Amino acid sequence: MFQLSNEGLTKVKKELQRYESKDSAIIPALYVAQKENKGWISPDVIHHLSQVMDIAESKITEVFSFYTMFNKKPVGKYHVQVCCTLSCALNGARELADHLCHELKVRAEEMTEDGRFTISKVECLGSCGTAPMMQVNDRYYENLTPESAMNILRGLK
Amino acid sequence: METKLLSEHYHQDDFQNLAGYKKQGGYQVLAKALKMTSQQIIDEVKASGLRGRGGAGFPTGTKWSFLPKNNEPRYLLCNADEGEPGTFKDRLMMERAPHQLIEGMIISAFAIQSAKSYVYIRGEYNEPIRIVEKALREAYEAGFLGKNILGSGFNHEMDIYAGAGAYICGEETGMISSLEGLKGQPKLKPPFPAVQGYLRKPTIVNNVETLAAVVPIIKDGAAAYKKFGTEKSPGTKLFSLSGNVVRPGNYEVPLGYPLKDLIYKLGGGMKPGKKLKAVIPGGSSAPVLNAIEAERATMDYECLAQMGSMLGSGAVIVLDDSNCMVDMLGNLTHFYHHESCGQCTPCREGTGWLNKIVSSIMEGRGRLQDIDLLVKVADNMKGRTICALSDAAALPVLSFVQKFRDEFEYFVREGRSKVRGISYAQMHH
Amino acid sequence: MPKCTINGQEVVVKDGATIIEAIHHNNQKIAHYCWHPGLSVAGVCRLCMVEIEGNPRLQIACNTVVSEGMKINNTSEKVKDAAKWGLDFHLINHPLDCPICDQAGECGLQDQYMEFGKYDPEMAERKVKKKKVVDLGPTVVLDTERCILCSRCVRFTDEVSKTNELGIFNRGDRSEIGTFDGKELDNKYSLNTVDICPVGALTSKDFRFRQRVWYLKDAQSICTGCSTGCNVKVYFNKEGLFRVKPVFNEKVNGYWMCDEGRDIYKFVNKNARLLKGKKKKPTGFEEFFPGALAKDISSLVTADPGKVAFVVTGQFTNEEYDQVFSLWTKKWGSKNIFHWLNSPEKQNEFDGLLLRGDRNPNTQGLLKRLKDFGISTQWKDLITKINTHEIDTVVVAGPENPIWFPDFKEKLASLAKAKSLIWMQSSNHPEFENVPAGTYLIPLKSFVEKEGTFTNYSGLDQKFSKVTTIVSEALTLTEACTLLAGENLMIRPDPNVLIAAHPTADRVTLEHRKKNEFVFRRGAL
Amino acid sequence: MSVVQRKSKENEWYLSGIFAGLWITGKHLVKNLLNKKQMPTLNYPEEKYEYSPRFKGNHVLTVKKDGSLRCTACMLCATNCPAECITIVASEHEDPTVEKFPIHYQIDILRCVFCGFCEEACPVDAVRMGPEWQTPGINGAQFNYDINHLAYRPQLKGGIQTVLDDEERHKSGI
Repeated sequence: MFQLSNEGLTKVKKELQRYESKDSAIIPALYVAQKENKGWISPDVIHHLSQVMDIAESKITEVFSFYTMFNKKPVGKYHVQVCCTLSCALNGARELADHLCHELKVRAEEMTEDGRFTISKVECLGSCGTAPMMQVNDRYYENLTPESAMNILRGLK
Repeated sequence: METKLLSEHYHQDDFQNLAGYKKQGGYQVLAKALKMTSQQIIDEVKASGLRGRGGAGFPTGTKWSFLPKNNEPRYLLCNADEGEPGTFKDRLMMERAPHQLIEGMIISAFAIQSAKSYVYIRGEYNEPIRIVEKALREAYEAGFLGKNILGSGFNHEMDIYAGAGAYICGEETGMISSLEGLKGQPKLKPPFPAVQGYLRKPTIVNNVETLAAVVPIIKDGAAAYKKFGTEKSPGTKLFSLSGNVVRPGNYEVPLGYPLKDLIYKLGGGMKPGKKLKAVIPGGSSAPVLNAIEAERATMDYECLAQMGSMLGSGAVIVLDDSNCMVDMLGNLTHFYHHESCGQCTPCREGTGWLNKIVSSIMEGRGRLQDIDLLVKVADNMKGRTICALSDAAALPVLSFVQKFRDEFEYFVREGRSKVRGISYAQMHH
Repeated sequence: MPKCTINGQEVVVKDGATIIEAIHHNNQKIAHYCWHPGLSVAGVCRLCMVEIEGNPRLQIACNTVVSEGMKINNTSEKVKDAAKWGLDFHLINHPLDCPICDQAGECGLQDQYMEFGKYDPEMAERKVKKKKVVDLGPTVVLDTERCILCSRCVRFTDEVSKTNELGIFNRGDRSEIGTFDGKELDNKYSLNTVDICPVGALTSKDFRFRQRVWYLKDAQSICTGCSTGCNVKVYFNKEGLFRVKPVFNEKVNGYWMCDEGRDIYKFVNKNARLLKGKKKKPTGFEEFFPGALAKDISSLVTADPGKVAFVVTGQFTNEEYDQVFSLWTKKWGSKNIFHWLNSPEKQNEFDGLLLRGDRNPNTQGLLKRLKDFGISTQWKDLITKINTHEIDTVVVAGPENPIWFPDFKEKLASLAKAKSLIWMQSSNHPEFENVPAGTYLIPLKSFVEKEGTFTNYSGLDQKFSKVTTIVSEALTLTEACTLLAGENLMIRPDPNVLIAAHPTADRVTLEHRKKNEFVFRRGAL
Repeated sequence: MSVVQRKSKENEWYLSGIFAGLWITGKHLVKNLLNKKQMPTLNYPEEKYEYSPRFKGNHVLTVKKDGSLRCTACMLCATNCPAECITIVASEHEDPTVEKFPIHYQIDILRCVFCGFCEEACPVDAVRMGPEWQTPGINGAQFNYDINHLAYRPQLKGGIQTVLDDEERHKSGI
C-alpha cells in the first residue's frame, strides 16, 4: 500500500489550503505522490490521495488520466521524453528517438531492463527553436544530435 | 532589424532578478499606473489597439470591458500554457523577464480591479515555473504584491498553477477547468469567462505576451505604441521562428513585418542547398502557406487572414523542400489526435479519423477517394465544437491537401513519397 | 415569455427556455444525445445544431437560450448535413454489436440514424477497441466500446445520486467511462444510468438478455414499492412482466426511480403468485377455484359478522377500501377492522431523493378511509380478542410483496390462533406451508391486473389502470369480499363498448406501426 | 369445383377404360425395364434422390472453428419467422468477445413452412437451410429440434463452419 511521507502529506495539506477550490489541489498532490512513488501513479496512490484529500477516487482518476505528465505505468529512473512534433520532426527528432531506442535496446514507452531509462515520444515541449530536444526527468537538453543525446544519457549516473 | 520593445534587456542575465529589473526602470510603470484610475488604463489599452497575442487576436481592451460592472470578485489569469507546436516565446519571456510579466499583470489586475490572479504555466516548463516562483517571492517582499501596493490602497495576490501536460489547457476555458482541478476540458460558451469563469466568477484570461505588453503601453502611452506595426495591428510581437532555418529563435518585430525578411534576414535563410517549400505562419493550427504566398506575406492579422491563414501565436515554422508534406501532415494529425480532449464528438472522433486516413495513405493502404474524404471530414469538423481545437485540427488538413495535393496523390498511387522517394516503412523503422 | 419562430412557426416559450426545449414543446424533432431534461447541459454530442438567423455559425440548441424574435431553423440543408456528419462521427468507432446488444430496438443511435443519418458510411479504417462486458457492480454492466461519451451517466452520479462513482477517463477517442479500480457503481439509483444511456453501453444485469425489447409491450402504472408512488412504465408480454422504468412526473418522481422499485415486477409474475384457492386440511392442501372457495366459505363470515375481524395492509386501492369498509361497517355494523402496519419505526424514513421507509403504496389512502369510517382500532386489541375468543374468524388482506413485511411470519402465527383464518393475498409465501388446518388461502390480483387509485405520502391521488392479466382466476379485494359476504359477482355491461372510441387514433397507430413502433411509443429519448 | 357425372352408355362400359389404363402402365413398365437408368422412381430408402445443393430443407446451426455455436441469440430469426416456430433463450457467455449465446434454440419443424426467412434475417450466418429433406419422427416431441440436433447431428459430421469467425471479425475491426 502506498503511503505519502510526512513531508509529502504536509505538502498536500498545504496545497489543499492554497487554492480557492479544493479540487485544484489534485494536480499538485498527484505531482507530490508521483515523485514519492518512483515516477508513476498506481491505483494505490489514487486511493490514498482520495482518503487524504477527501475527494472521490473517480475525480482524481479523471484528472490523472487526462494529463500526460502523470505516468500510468512504471518508468525508468530517467524518463527520457523526446519531442516529436512538427518543428522537432523537421530537425530529425523522430530519428533521434529511434536512435536512442536502438542504442538502449528498448522500444518506445518501455523501460530498459536495468530500469534506468524509459524513452517516450511526446508532443510539443515548447522548445521548437532549439530542436531536436529531449527532456530527462525535469531537465531540458536542447540542440541535440543522436550522438550528443546518447552521450548525455551515458553521462547520467 | 528587430524592434525590441519587450525583449530589449533579455540578453542581460540579471534581468531575471528584481534588482536587475529595477535597474532598467522596472516597476516604475506600476507606480505610474497606480496613480491613474482603472478606467484610464483600460482606455489606454483600448486606444493602443493591443490584440491578444495568444492566438485569437482579440482586442485586449475590449475583452476587459466585457466584465460586469459590479463589485463581484474577479480573477485575472495569465495563460502561460504554451502548447502550440512551434511556439516558445512565453517560455523565453518567463525565463528572461519574469518581473516584466508580473508588473504587467499587476497593472492589468488594477485595471480590471481584480484582487487575485494566477499564472497558469504548463507543467513541462520546470525552469520557468521555478523562475516565476522566485520572482513572485521577490515581488511580495518588495511590496509590489500583497496588501496596499505602493501605498495606493490596491490589494493583489498572485499565485502560480502548474499544468500537467495538455495542449487543450491553452484554450481559456480549458485552462479555467484545469485550474479548478478538473480535466482541462473547455466549457460551454455562453456564459463567457468574462461573465462566469473561474469558480463561476468573472475572469479575464490573457496571454503572457499580452500582459507584458501592457507595461510599455502604460509607460509611453498608447500613441507611442501605435507607432509600431500597422494601422489595424499595432505594436510589436515576438515571433518564434523554427523549422528548417539557419538561426531559429525568438525575434521581436513590429507587426506587418515581411515574412521573407523574418526568414531570410533574421532567421539566416534556408540551410545550404535547400529551398523554401512552405511556411506555417501562426503555430501548427494555422493553414500552411506555400513558397509563393510566403514571399508576399506580411506578419499581421489582416494580411494573413486575407491569405486564408492566421497569425495565431506567431510561431513561424519553416519547411524546406526536403520534407514530405504527407509525412508532416501525419505528424500534425497525430498531434491533434493525441491532444483532443474527447469532449465533443466531431473532434474526438474526427481527429482520430483524420490521423487514421493519413496513416493509411502513408502505409500504402490509401485510396484516391481518401484524399477527398480528408477534406470532407475536416470540413465537417470545422465550427462544430465547443472550442477551436477541432478547427485547429481541420485547417492544416484542408490547406495541406489543397496546396500539396499532388504529393498526396503520388503517395496513394506509388506508395512512396514524391519528395523523398521512399515509403513510410523506410522513413520510420 | 419570449416569442420565437421555429421552422416558420411562432412559438411562445417560458423565460430562460433553451431552443431544444422550445422545439420539443412545439412537438418537433431534433437529433440529440447528451441533453437530458433532468440533468445539466453538457453540449458535447453536437447533434442538436440549429441555424439562427443572423448567426453564420450553427449553434447547439441545448445551450442557447431563446430570445425575443429569434428565428430558428433546424430543417435546412446545413443543419441536416451537420446532424448527418455528427451521427457519422458517433458511429465510426461504435461497434456493430446490434445483434447482441440489449439496447437494439430502443437504441438512440439506431433511431436517430434512421431519422437523420447519412446512409453512406465512409469510414474504412479500423475502429478503436476498448473493454467489453465490464462488471460495474451489482446492477449494471458496461461496454466501453458502445459508449458514445454523452456523459449522461456521469452527470447523473454527479448531480442526482451525488455518489460520484463514474468518470470519463483518458482523453480523445481513447476516453472511456468507468469506475475507479475495484470500486463499484453501487447506489440506490444506479439503474437510472441504464435508462438514460442512449446506447447499449450500460445494461441492466437484471434485464440483460432476457428479452428483446421488441417482444415487449409497455403500459403506465404506479410503483408500489414505497409511499412515494413513482410513475412507472411496466414492460410485459404474455409470459409476464420483465422490467419497470420510470415515467416523468414533475410532482412525484421527476425522471427517476430507485433500484428497489424496479424489482416490483418480480412478485407479480406467475412463479411468485398464489394461483389457486386453497384449503388447509390435516393431510395437506386442497385446491379450489378461488371464486368458488370464497363463496363456499361465506358462512364463516356471514354467520356472525360481529365475531369477524378484518386485517388490512396499505397495499390496496382506495376504491377497494371504500367498498370493503362500507360492507363491513354499513352492512354488518362491525368496526373490527385492523391496520397491519409493517415496520412502524421506519414509516417516516426518507433517503432525500425518492425512497421512503413506508413500503406501502397507499398508507395515506388507508388511514384516510379508516378515519372516514370512524375506525380506530389497536393491533393489540385484535390479539386479545382472538385469545379471548371474542373473534372467531380473521379475514386478512395480505401484502403483495411479503419481502417488505419482516413480521409476516410472526403475524401469521398470531392470527392463526383464531378458529378460522381466511388469508387473501396475491403472492405466495413459504410460510403458508405451515399454517394450521382450517386456514383458507384466496389469491388476489396484483396492481397490474386491476385499476384504481393510490394516495401517495403527500396525499396526491394517482389513478392507474389495468395493464395485463397474469393469474386470470385471481380476485380483486372487492370481489373476494363480496363473495365472502355470500353475494354473487355481477358483470356490468360497459355502455361504451359498442362505440368506436378513437377512430383517428387507431389510424395514427397503424401508420407508425408501419414505420417503427418502438420509436413512436417511446417518443423523445 | 364440383364433379359432374355424365351418364352415358360408354361410361357404363368401364372395362374399356381399365384396359386403356393397364396398357399405359404396361407400356411404361416395359420401357423402364428396358432402360433402367432413365427410370424416375427410386428404391427409397435404399436409394435417395439428390436435390440441388440450394435446396431449402432442414435447418442447420453453423459452428465456429472451436466447434461452439455461431449463433449470438439476437432473435432476429425468431422475430422474422412467419410460423413462429423458433424459440430461443439467450444467456451470458463467459468470453466477453462472444458475450451472448443461446442456451436453448428450438425449431418446431412441424410448424416450419421452410420459407427461409430465418436464414435471410441472420446477421452472422448462424442458421442455414441445408439440403436435408427427410424428417422422420415417432412422436411430436421428436419434431422439436434442439441445439444438439440442429448443430451436431451425426449427418453434419461435427458441424458446419461459418465463413467468418468472431475473432476474425473483431480483428478486421467490424
